[in-house]
Amino acid sequence: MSTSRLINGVEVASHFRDVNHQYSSNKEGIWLFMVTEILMFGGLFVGYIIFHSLYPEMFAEGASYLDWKMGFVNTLVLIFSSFTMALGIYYNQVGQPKRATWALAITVLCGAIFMVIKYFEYTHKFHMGIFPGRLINPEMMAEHGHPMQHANLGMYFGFYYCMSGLHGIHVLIGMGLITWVMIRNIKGEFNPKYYTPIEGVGIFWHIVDLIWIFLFPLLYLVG
Amino acid sequence: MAIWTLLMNKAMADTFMPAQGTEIAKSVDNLYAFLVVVSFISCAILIGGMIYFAMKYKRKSANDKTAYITHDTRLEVLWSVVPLIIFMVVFAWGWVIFHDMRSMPADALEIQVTGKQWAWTAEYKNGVKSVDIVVPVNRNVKIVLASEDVLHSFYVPSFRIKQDAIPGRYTNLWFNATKLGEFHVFCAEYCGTTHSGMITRLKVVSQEDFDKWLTSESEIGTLPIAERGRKYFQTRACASCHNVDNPAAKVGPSLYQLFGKDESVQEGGTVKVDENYIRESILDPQAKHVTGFPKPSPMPSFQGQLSESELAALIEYIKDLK
Amino acid sequence: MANNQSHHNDHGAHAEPHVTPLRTYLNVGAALFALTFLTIIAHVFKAHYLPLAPFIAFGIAAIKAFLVMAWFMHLKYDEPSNRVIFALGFFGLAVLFAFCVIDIFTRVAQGTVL
Amino acid sequence: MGHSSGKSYIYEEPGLKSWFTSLDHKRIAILYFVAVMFFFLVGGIMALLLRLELFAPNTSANVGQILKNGDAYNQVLTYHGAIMVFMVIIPGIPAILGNFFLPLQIGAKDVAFPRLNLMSWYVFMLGASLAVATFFASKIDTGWTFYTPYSIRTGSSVVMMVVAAFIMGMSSILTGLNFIVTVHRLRAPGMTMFRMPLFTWAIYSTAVLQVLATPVLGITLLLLMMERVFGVGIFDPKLGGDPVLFQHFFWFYSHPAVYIMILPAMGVISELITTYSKKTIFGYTAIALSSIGIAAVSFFVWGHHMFVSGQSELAGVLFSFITMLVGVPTAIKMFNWLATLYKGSITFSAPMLYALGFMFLFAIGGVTGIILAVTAVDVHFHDTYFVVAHFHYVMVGGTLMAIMGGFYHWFPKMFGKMYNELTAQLSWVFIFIGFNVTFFPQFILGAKGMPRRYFDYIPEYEQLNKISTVGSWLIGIGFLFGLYTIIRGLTSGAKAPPNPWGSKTLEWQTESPPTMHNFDHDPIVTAGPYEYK
Repeated sequence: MSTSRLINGVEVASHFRDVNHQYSSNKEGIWLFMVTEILMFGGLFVGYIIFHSLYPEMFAEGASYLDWKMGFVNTLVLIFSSFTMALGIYYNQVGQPKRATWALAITVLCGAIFMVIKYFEYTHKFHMGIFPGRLINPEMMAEHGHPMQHANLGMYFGFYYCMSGLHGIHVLIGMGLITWVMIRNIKGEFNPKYYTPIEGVGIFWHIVDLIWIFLFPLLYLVG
Repeated sequence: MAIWTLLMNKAMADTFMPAQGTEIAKSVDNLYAFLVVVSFISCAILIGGMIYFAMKYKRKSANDKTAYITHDTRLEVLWSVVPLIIFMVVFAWGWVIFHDMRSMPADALEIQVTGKQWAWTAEYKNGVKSVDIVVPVNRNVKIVLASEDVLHSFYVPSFRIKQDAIPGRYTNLWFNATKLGEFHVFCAEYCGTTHSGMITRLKVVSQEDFDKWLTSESEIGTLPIAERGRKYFQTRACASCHNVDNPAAKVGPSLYQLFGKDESVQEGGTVKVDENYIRESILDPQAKHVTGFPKPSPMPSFQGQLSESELAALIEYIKDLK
Repeated sequence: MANNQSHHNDHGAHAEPHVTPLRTYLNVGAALFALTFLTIIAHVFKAHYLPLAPFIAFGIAAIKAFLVMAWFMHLKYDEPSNRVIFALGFFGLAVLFAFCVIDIFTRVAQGTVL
Repeated sequence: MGHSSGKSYIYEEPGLKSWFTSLDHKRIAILYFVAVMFFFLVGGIMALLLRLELFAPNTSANVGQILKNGDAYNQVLTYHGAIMVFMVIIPGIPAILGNFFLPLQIGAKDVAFPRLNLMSWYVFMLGASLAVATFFASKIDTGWTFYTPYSIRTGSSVVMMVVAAFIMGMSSILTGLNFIVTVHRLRAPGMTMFRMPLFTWAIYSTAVLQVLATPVLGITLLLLMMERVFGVGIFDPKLGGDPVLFQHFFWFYSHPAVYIMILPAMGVISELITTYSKKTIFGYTAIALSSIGIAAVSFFVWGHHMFVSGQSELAGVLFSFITMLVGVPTAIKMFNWLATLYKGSITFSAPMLYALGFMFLFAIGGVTGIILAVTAVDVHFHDTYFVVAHFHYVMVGGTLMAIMGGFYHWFPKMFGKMYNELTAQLSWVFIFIGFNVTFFPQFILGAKGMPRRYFDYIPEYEQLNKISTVGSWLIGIGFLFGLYTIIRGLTSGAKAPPNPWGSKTLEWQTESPPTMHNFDHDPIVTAGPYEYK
């Protein structure tokens, strides 16, 4: 049964001995959760690499429809957001919650910019008839001057949409979580002794960044 | 030891295993016999020991003194290493036979076998298509497997061989039948409604009979049209869902004495079973559904898979079912 | 698992959070930006060293990932057990990858590779 | 022990609502218990239906078809498998007994994340409800393995079922995560890793598997869903994909899942054997480490489900080799239990009968597992009734026996009441005999070549199938006795003392049932768990 008491101004659940005990337990839980994220995305990576080596030309054709400049900008945006996320934790650690709030706000904003760029990438492809899997539309592609050259091109875009889509969902979830800790931060719930939720959300956000760091060369560059 | 496994093998093959149709079946059974004996001994030690201890050290009073034994490294090493050695032996033994199973002989007679929900079709080099798989005795036969729809698995229990048929790719297996006779071919990979009915015969005949059979099959074009229809009815596995000699329904309606009747259909009204209705039902099974049968119909469409002359022969055959 | 076992009942000795100086974050951020530019430069000139291109692209990505993990995610200062846990994820992935590859690239239509 | 200051966890807070919002690990365990019991009943009835259908071949004149057609059979088969795997055996021991006793055994007040614990129950119920809902939408017929491309083509509500399995997977991850942190961080003072009871060790190893394997199932199921909705083509040969890759992904989870099912059972057996022979466990360290060993090796063996799937020979041989290595820690456990009986003081109360029954059945399940791991032999046995018999010997003869045994063992602790020994033993007799009558003939059926998932069979298999079906009725009767025992125990069982069996582990050193806070005074541990000196 979980009740809690205050130790050094921090609420500590009764089954933990002290603040640090609670902190380190929570942190381990967060890391274990991150492991599941890595393994889930990993399945997609494994599939991608295998089919890439089975059908290199088809994957090259698919990658040629991707604009690396968009991916490049998005990489910078996401790296910057990771940086501001780290600052969000830092400013809480050193007791400057106002600055932390700003850092978190910028992080959410970067997430939004990332999604907007993704939106343009997606709609551009839809416009050209490039849909995932069997929905891909060769006639529309031909009309736009890009006749499809490999029969199973849909599979490349199956991977493309699944990977970037699942990543996009994580960005959205991350933005929601950051907004949540930002509001709690504005309410003054965090202090240098207690900021575990921000740190947890931060680790999640860095995972999102980490995955993109690999997705970018995988989808855009290694055609 | 060798003699003993041989004896075991014989005893087992007669009681617990299907007939041994190949040399590989015998070597598999040898290994299996060894495994059964070893398993039996280990179970006897474990279960026998358990029962013995349970009886001997049965609680006599609430204050029984028990021995305080925490561990014994020598014993524990013993029962780690001994099983490990046994495991390695059976692994290596299994590998040797497995390797043999997976190494396709170069001189084999090649037969293309295609799985389709829910029948196997064999196709020979000279173009003969057959539901029964007929092979000559004492000759290496290689089966090249393909599937038209979902996973199937080509399984001949008497030959101790099995291989999945995968759509979009060829897989293969080989055997050298040493026994004349008929053997079952099962589908061992779940494939839907009539998975359990996807059974065909594998006939092992003498080389002479095989050649005769192959020639007569290839002369099918000269047969009367309804006779040809009967052949196609078999090769297309229509019989796995439709009865032809009695009016009982299987998966689909019986075709016995069907021609010329009126059938009420779920789409409304009745339909007269004539040439065009049969044609439509073969090419587009979802067009009309006779009352009392599932909708959508589980029957696959044969659009583009039958030539006009094959279709005509089938219809002629169905007409003749009286 | 061995590493985790040494961790019982420590009263948070390792758990005291470490505060990374702002300077470090700036350096790491700058390095990540620089490496991203490097990726692009390498990509533009990849015609000159084509077979190596994927290795370079992923090599740079791996360095970036390391920077993010070590400093942004604080793994450098975290408890060793958490590092082991996170590494387990990548290890599991490597196993999945390795065996799938072993199967798919040793399939042959005829005979056997063994 | 003395009188407790607080009320038992059952009465601490009244009202049904307090149960559904409780963060107490013991109450959440009871929530799981009720849910799992229900699903077990449903899955069990389906099993009886399947066996009834197989009583005679469909051509048989006097016994007609029980199920309407092949489709109906395949659907019942799928739900039987999916329910028993995802909703009964996987959550069975960890979520019920693990939730209740893991914190107690290590002297903790609760699991590390009580809220997450409650959430995992709700997530589980959400997934389970969705899975049950498919039954009323369009019954799925893919088998619990969802093999492509059949699962892509079939016209049933696969997407919904896949989402359900994904959600239940999340629940399993949350439970595992919680237990890992609990074991790492919440042990009482003096409770070193190597003083933990073996049940806790087993649950801990299981938790590692749950966290590491389940995410891959998650992505596999998501991709299958995408395959049906968009036809992304990764597993669909028509679009250039590889159905065998699906099997790799699927079994990467589902083989470790087999150990998610059996490891906790082994943990239960270690507890039962020591308690009811009043003797310290033989080779504590070896058993503890073998749990971790089995968990670790289980990640490298999944391809033994695929020897004839079109996997390459090299992969098959590698997987076969590594599979042999799993046999070693399993053998160690079996022999160590056997050695524990030596010079003990053995009573044959119901839990011990289940433990001995486990050893009997698991020995057979184990050796047949080795037989199946031998490549050449498996070519013949793969996908036959031999496999069906083997995994039922492990899953039912192993896990279910352990669940029942563990449940009777801890019944006094969980509910503060004693069960009726006579009906519990009667239940065991029927289940044990019925089980062997049902499943032993299936080994022979498999050896004779009868493939699994068959709605109908050729006449030569009839005799053995008949015996098997009769056996299933005995099992059914056995479980009815079990149900009666539980209900009788709950309604009119005698009050249980704190430690009726004279067990040494920590959960017995507190009230029956425990108070909300588990222990009146935080325990300090000074010795190992099985000091029967």
